[in-house]
Amino acid sequence: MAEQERMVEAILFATAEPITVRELESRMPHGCDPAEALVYLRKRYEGRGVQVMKIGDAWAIRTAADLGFLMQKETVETRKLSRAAIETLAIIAYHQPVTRAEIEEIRGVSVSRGTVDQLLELEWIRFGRRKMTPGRPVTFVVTQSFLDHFGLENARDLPGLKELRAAGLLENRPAPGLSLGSESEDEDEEEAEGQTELFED
Amino acid sequence: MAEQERMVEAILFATAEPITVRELESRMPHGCDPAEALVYLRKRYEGRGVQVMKIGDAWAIRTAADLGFLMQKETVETRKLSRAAIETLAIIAYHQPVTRAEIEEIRGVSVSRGTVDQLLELEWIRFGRRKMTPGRPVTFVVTQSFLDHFGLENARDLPGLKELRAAGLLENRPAPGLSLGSESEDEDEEEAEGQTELFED
Amino acid sequence: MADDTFEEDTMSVADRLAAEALIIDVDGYEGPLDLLLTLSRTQKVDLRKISVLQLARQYLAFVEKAKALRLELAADYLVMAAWLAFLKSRLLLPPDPAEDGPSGEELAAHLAFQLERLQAMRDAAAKLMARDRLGRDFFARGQSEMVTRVRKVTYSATLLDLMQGYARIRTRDEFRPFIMDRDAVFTMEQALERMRGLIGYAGEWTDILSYLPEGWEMDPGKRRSATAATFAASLELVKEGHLEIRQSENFAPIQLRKRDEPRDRTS
Repeated sequence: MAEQERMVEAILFATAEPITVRELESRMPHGCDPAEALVYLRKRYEGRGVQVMKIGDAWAIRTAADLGFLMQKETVETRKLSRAAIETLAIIAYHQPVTRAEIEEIRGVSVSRGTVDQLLELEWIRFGRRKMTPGRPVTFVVTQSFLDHFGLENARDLPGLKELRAAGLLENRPAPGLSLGSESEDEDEEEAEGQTELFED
Repeated sequence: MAEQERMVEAILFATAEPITVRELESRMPHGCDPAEALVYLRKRYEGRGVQVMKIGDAWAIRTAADLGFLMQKETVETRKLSRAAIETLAIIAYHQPVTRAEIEEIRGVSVSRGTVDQLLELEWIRFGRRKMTPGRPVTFVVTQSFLDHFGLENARDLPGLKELRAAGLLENRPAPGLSLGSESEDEDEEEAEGQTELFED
Repeated sequence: MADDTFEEDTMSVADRLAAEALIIDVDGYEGPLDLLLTLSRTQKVDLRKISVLQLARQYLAFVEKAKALRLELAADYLVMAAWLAFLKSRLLLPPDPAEDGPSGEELAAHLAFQLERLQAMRDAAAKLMARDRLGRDFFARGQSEMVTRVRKVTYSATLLDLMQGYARIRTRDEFRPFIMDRDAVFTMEQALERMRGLIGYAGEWTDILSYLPEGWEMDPGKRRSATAATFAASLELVKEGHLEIRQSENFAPIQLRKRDEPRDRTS
């Protein structure tokens, strides 16, 4: 196992991208158990300058967050996201899988194409399965890069998720009786579908 | 010092280039001693999957030399054996032990070195005894892995000409008057194969 | 209505200033819900305890002010104003038992829910963005090593390949020059030749299918080819005046008969 731990260590150190257990397995000699080796390795790096982090179903080594001040040189300037983009991202993360119409219902305004495109381009969101509702609208979900960027092990670790759920704020509660702007909804869904087609090619 | 070691570890991990002690010093808080921290850090990584290495007068973390093989990804591709190789193999199987000159006589074309090498590499043929004829030429025979691959108990299990004919693998066509040069043969048959494919659709 | 005016008059100077500041910022709002959320903050209570009636009044006052200042309000602000006016009336009037549909309370509760949810999402977004982030607070490996791809090729061949290969060599003496392997094609020339030999016996109307060559009836590919060739050959023979051909209706059997006297060219 010590040897397998060394191998996992070497592979994780060598790449910037998170690596899945399956990929580790395929690169290590036959019969290795990278999942177990990862448990040991993660423990070994506890409290050190770099950490073994789980990101979705993949693993990566990242510097400890408290040492960020040493890294001004490595800091990458990310494009500032608009408020609309940030809110849309949060809604997708907390409500996923979520349709464009649902995002619009929560924000109370239509979601511009540019906002979604920006998040797709950052690879923080991607298309999920279509909803089994009329029109079969496409949904959005967050990606592994999103988890990686925000240092989340999985989407269940989102801050305050439990409280929001307990407060019923993540429920999809339809408006009683008359629904506001139901005509525009259809249009939006069509637009969303148009986009998927673009992306599915 | 433990804290300084953490800092050096994080910086070495995150920088794109090997980094000098002077540079480390300039990035760490005032009064740190990166040279000493490096000594500890280097020791800590002794025998691990990655090593703290000195490159010129700079420092970097690198994969342990014995784990270099992990940095390769193997992809397996299956290809069909060339016609020349199949024919050569068939002749060896049916006529073993057989010399290169004999193979060439049967095939009517010279056998390229590459073809024989390929079959040797696949371990489907090996050298047999030398023939007791002038020049004592080397012979080829098929191997156990050949038998394993083709599901044969021994080479005598190969179907004979009669059986091939019965199986429709040999077609009896009246010999045409003119006999074409053996070099152009390959071309023609290949074309014929191409044509059949067109018509079988 | 009198109630409204009264309320507006009791607005403090600070509230009025705040309301005016809101109007000046109207472009800064992301739609009516965003504006409502901002207005609700002036109530200085927990969103769950918000007075939707009061909020509706605030919003309607806002729209009135915007009108007075001749500010162009987008259509959705006006739609919301109309809806809030309706909501207000539902909340104030005693419920009409004859009327169905959701009660004013239900509508108000849903609006409160929407506001609370939007606020919750904003808080969540802020928390998310405040997290330690890759490339800002923590970092990935700087010198990633290239993973080289090693391509391993395995060759495959089957016993059939082998036997066919051997068969190919052993039949080399019987080598034939290249001809197209069109086993399943019956040519019109072949059909013509066959028909010429047979039409002498066709005194009565006979189905064209009975002229198909032997051994070509079963395999669909062969049958198709033979049928087409036989039909083309028949037409040719009709043209030459040796045959008569008829078909009672679409897709009915096509029948042939020998033509004894030479055909009248003018017909």
